[in-house]
Amino acid sequence: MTAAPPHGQREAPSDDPRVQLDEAAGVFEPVPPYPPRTEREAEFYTLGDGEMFINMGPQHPSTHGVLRIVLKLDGEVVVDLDPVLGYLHRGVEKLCENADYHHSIAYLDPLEYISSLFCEWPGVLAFEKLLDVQVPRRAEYIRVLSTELNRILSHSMFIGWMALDLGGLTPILYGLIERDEIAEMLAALTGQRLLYNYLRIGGVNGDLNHEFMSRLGDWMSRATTQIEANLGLLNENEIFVRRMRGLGVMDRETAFRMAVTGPSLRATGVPLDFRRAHPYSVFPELEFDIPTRDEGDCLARYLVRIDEIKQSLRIIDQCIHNMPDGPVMAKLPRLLRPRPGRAYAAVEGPRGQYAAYVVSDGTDQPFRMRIHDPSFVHLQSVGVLMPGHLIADAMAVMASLDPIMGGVDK
Amino acid sequence: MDAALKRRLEARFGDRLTAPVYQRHDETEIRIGPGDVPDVCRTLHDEPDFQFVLLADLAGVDTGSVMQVVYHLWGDTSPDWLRVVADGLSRDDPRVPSVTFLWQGAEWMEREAYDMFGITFEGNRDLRRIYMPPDYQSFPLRKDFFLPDDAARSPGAGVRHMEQVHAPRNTRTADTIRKVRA
Amino acid sequence: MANVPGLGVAKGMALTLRRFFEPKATIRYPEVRLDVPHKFRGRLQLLYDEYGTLKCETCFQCAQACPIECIDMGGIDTKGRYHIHWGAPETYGERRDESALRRSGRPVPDQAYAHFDPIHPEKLEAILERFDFDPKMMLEILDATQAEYGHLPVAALKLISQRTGAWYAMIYGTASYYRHLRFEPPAAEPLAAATATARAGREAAFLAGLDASLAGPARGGRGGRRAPPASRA
Amino acid sequence: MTAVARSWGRLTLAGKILFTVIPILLLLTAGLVLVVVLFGKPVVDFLAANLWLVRFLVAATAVLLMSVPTAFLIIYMEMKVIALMNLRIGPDRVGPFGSLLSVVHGLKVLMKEDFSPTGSDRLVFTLAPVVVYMSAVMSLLVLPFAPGLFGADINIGLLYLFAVGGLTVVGLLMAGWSSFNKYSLLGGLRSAAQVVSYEIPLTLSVVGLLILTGTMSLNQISLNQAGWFTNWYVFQQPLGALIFFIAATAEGNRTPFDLTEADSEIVAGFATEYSGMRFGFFFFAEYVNVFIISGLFVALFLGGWNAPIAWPEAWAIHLTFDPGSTGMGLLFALLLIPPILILALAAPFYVGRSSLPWWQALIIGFVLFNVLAIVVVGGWAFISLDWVAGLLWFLGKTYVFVFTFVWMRGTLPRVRIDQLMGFAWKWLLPASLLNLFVTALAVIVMNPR
Amino acid sequence: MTTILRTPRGWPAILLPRGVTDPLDLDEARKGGAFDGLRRALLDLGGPGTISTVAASGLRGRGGAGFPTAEKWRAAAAALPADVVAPGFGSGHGTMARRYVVANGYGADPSSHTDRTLMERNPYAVLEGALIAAAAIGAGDVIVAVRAEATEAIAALETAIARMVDANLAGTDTLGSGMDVELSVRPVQGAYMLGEETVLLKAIEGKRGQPEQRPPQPSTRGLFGQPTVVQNVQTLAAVPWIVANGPEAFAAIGSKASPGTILVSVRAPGGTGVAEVPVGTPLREIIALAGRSGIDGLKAILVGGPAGGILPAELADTAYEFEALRAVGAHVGSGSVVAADKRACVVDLARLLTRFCADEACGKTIPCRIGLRRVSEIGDRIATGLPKPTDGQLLADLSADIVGSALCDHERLATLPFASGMRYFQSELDEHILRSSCPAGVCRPIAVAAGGAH
Repeated sequence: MTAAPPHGQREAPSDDPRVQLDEAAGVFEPVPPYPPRTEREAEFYTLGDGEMFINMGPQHPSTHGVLRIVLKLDGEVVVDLDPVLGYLHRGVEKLCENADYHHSIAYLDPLEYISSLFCEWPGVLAFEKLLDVQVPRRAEYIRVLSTELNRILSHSMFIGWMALDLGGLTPILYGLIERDEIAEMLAALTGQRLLYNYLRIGGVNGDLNHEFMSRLGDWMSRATTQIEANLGLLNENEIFVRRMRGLGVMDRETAFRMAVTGPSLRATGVPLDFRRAHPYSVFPELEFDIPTRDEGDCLARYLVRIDEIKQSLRIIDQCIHNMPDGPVMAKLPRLLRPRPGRAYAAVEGPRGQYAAYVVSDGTDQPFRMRIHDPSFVHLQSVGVLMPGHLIADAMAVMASLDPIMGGVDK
Repeated sequence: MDAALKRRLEARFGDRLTAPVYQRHDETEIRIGPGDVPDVCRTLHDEPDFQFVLLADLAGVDTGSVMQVVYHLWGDTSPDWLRVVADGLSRDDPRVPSVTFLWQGAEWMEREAYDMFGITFEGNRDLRRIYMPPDYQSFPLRKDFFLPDDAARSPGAGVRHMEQVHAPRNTRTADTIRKVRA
Repeated sequence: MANVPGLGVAKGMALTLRRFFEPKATIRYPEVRLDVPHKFRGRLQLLYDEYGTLKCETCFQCAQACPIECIDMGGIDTKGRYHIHWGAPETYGERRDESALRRSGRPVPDQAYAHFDPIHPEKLEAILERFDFDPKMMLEILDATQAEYGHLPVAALKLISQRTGAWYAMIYGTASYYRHLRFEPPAAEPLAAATATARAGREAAFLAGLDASLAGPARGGRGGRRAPPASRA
Repeated sequence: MTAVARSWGRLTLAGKILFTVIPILLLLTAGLVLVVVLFGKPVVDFLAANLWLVRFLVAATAVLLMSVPTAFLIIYMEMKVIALMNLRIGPDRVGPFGSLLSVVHGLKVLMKEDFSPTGSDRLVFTLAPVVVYMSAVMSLLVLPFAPGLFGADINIGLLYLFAVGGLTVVGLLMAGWSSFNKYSLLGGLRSAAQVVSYEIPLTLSVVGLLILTGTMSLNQISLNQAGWFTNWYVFQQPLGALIFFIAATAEGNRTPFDLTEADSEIVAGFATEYSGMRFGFFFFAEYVNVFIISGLFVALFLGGWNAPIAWPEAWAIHLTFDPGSTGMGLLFALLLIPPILILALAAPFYVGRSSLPWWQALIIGFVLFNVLAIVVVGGWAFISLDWVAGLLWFLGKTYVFVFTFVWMRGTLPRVRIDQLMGFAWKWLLPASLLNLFVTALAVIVMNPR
Repeated sequence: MTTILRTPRGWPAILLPRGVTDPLDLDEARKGGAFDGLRRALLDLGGPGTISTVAASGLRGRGGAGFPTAEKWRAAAAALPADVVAPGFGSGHGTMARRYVVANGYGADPSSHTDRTLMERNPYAVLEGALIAAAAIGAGDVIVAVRAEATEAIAALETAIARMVDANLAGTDTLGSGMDVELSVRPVQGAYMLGEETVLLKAIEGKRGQPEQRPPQPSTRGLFGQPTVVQNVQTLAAVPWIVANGPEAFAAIGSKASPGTILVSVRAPGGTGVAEVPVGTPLREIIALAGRSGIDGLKAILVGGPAGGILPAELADTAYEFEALRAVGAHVGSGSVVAADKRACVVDLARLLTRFCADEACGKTIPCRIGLRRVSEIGDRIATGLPKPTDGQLLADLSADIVGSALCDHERLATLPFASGMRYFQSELDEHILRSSCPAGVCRPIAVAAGGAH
């Protein structure tokens, strides 16, 4: 990248040594070529002795998408870091405010392409709150069933990524195999492999079909052993465990201060799961445990997710066995015009609390659609966890928080 | 709806609520002035009968006339979501004290609100644009920012497609035309 | 947690060695093709009704609903009128980029109507100027354009869409709905002529038919009525 | 025009070529014969006088030539084996089972643009891959592939190997420094720290063995392990073998110690800025190193070229057939045997399957004859030429270890840099010292002077 | 210019006053009492007063559905324009809030000329009524939608508007009352569906003319999302008379359920023309206006235009009035009454009408789009003598489906011809279907099948 600052008024002075260096060498210095905007930026971009900047991403093998982190290194030890977001920003909120209610569900979908159903769900819940819709119980059960499948999908991908960032090549492919089976299942149910635009206001789009149920039964019969076998590759592996244990420790105060939710919070010993703490859908009727760990390190986050997979399997089993009959869609007018009002809805996703805050002004478009994505919140706790670790561990820490950039840059 | 929470809230900050406590479904909403945000949040966070330890969400809202900052809190003292609405920020220069002293995790959410609405959070140590490029000028989620759809390079820039509901020959079309031509 | 050091590593190695001999999950794509699920929604296809006629009347409602404006169509609509379709398939990529650029508010290289026979836009510009680039006055704009050019060239429609900021699909839907608007130069080709007569004389034909039907078998003029049911789809 | 010109004009292209080439060849042959007849004696005397020179030149060329196919083979192994362990199929398009894919990679690497980044130190940047690759090839020179089949049998072969292997670090450091990229620099420094700190346990782990053998010539060490597999030093130096294996893994920058190009941390380490054939050199050198450390381990601890079991003299088959002795008969045999055997093998098919046309029967006969010939000649060579057997044994053992390295790569995650160093200094070094001490003690106790 | 049928002396002449030489002469019109109603509505009654007056008169829309006029006005007056609901909300940013009055002068039915005749003969009444409506609901815009073919009507309206503005009867500060209304004539053309009110609004907005889902009714969310009163020109033309002469006088005229007069375009073997008749006049008398020859030999009466019903001669005494007609399976519709005698074949007639409706379907609702085509194909089969035995049942089912899923009146009524035909002329239909012969001998192929009669 050349040194010519692309910004009109923020011209860097030509005697700026950085600019001269850039012009001389033509290399990219991660230092922005304009005066700092805040004190924080100023003190970050001034180097102490023996420190250097290294620019990680947006094209880096292990930044989970187009994330860019400017690391301030002392040797290989991360002193401080400054994540730079926005490479994937699509303005989903604005798009939703310009589409009608049904339409905006399709926009919520690609937020976290690994757990699309969890991105749809809070939006749909909020719309239903606005419209006072009563969702049929069968639809609720189908929602729980499909979303728990999606949770397993997401976690199995997480395991793969975790191992990949630690240099293991194989687990990611086992995870991909799991993911592919589940994706095929969900494709049979929802009609799409990745962006299932499946949840509808007042129900789901289409009932369970034979293809899905047969695939599901086939998979459930071997899922547990299969996942166990895949985990045998990592869980007891000394190298893996030694690297993960005691790494990126987050105590529960920090977790609450950083507004962390989901497995990362439960790994600090807080049994906070909105499926129990703030029940929605039919979760009060289902029985499952909330796995927690007290260490709060990367290994704990990893193990909590693994336990969650088992709990999800339990939930799916219950859903299959007491699936009620009845319609899967509530009766709704063709054109939705909720009364002016506000609604907030949150669900417990594979990464944490997915929430949506919708303001309606009586028209057929959401007046304000706020999407709360856990990846976004968790990614900033990297700034607390990374410093003091080596680069390799920085990668591990970020992988253990499992951010999806599609959700971070809304 | 948690009536006890409502009573507690009214008892604790009676006069500081700029509107009656509003409850619907599983949400309890209080409206306060932007000035009261820090100590109200501190009270809600610290005092034993509130204990709203988790900042579930922080959102900016542009109602077209005023700006709002909406905090969603969760605590195990109440089954409800507590929504704290800091109301009545002026659209010209919206300012509200930051809550990063309570929840450091609010930092990026406040940065996002600043990026999208131009709301200034006093006390946020790192209030920069977070999504938009640094040389970006306007605030996209404001209501007077129009989605530059197909009309981006047209004299009718800002006019959305025909589905937009407004009377013909209205004033805004005229001056957008003037703006673009100039 | 293995208490014997190296045991975990050994287990992992054993697992990979076992997997080494297990059947593989790969699908050799071009030779082996998975069949998509019944409910698969990723494929666009047009349906035929039980009479074998295409159910799509190119009413452009789907094109209007498409968020990324990637739907394109051409054919004969219910009114038996020919639709010129809006872009060649190879322009999809260009359209997508253009749309993305527009949404980002950046200026777009103006390649709006390169693929169609060009028009002299000055008159159209004047018309748009007269109507203040107002999408609300679309019908008047279209009338004036047709009066100007004798018909509605696609280039003109695209220019209108570009200037007024109205979606091409919506302008096209409007233009293709009203019977007095035509897309072909009058009597340019037989199809145009036929559609033109169909356009103009329908009400007259109805009246003639009514009179004839009232007049009964004695009088002639059954030609209009005896026309075999033209299947328009 | 003359008759010559006319007849020349009538010739086809092939004819013209033949008519031009054949005379030239004839002239050259005549000239050669003349030279040999005139000056043959002194030349032959010179070569016979210093045969080592010839041997060295031939060996160097051979090693240089075999390094690339070895790299190709191991790259293909890595791709295929890891794929199979990932429940994938891996390369299966180019060549049988995709075996030519690595060759295609090599060609692609050759065809890529070869650039050096702005601000880089051009000279060093260009030299670094050469250094790395040459060090790999040079260490191949002393590997004893088979009895009598090795580049050079220098009596300090082991020392030479470690020394030349150490050169790799210089190359990596040069690459990391000259790329003008922080990731490359980190990679280079990592490799320096890692290789330097693992040299010590590597060397110390072998010292015990040296005490036992009393020589540093790899050839001699292999000879010492002749006989039953119980003579292999792995049974006398188990700890040494283990330490050597681990240290060699780190030395060759293989998983779980491949920190120099840890792609998830520092993008590609020292090779970040490299492309084209320069990167290709790094790539080949890495896999040649894998081959070398495997072969070294085999030569040191697993009896080198020796078969695991020694044939008792009673079972030994002595083929008293010497092809040279048959003289002219050999020529006749070569002329007569193949057609006769082909016809003999083809006949039953032609007779038995009347539907089979005669030429297909002949093809079958030809194939069968070739198989038969290969078996017979190969078996004869295996039995009566010991270097063939030795080569087969050596390569077999070596590739078992190559497979092990690939297997580890497919299974294990990567260790952290501080864990790596701690392991080297806190565990391997004391263990190797212990091993040395115990060995020395044992030797003293066993045969006191 | 269509002929005006003379009506008996006793019948009231509200919409088409007798003995007008030049309908565009403003002074003559004012002598005849025009614009008294406007002045009264503006200066004395005010909005609510006007609405209550109209309500007292029991005036109902002449557009065919017969919806009470005052209800519409009340709803429109009560509904706030979109921007007042929430300042800055919605997508209408910074637009001035306004209501609209749209006078529907688009006579969709080619066989009836009532609307355009009214606008040619009595433009002032239409405009005055529109102004009164605007004053009653506080609208800022009055749009008169005329079909572009009706050039005389357009010319008449434009001259009328010009003269009214000169006389300060419209435009800014009308009659010193401070009311600013913008009168405009909007020529639209190109589709039969424009007769439907939401479609007309779409056309005025410049969109594809397809009906809207209701509710919301146009009176609350109509043109450009603002409250809009869409009235047939006849309805509006009746308003000034009501306001001027009082609701009681109006309520005295015509039937009790729906007082007043209505324009009918009669088409009978005797003659053709437009006449103003009191609502509730028996069909027999209406047909008689066009000459006695229409009555004798009367076989069927087609009431309500292309999407109308076919009534047998026995029902000729039915009162021409919304409920009565709806009871016997017809409707006022475009106000056309066509008398058919023995020479006409009902199946042929019905099939013709259905084909027209099918061709004119806008294509938004699939049952209407496809179903009507099927119905007309069945008609063709029946008429051309190749009917399937199940066609009767299929016809009934299709009609039920189409009506059930109807989005606008067009499709709701388009099946009436066959429905009423099957209802009243079952025997003739059976003749076609079972015996495959046409009693009237219209449908030729059947004649061939029957052995080449005539």
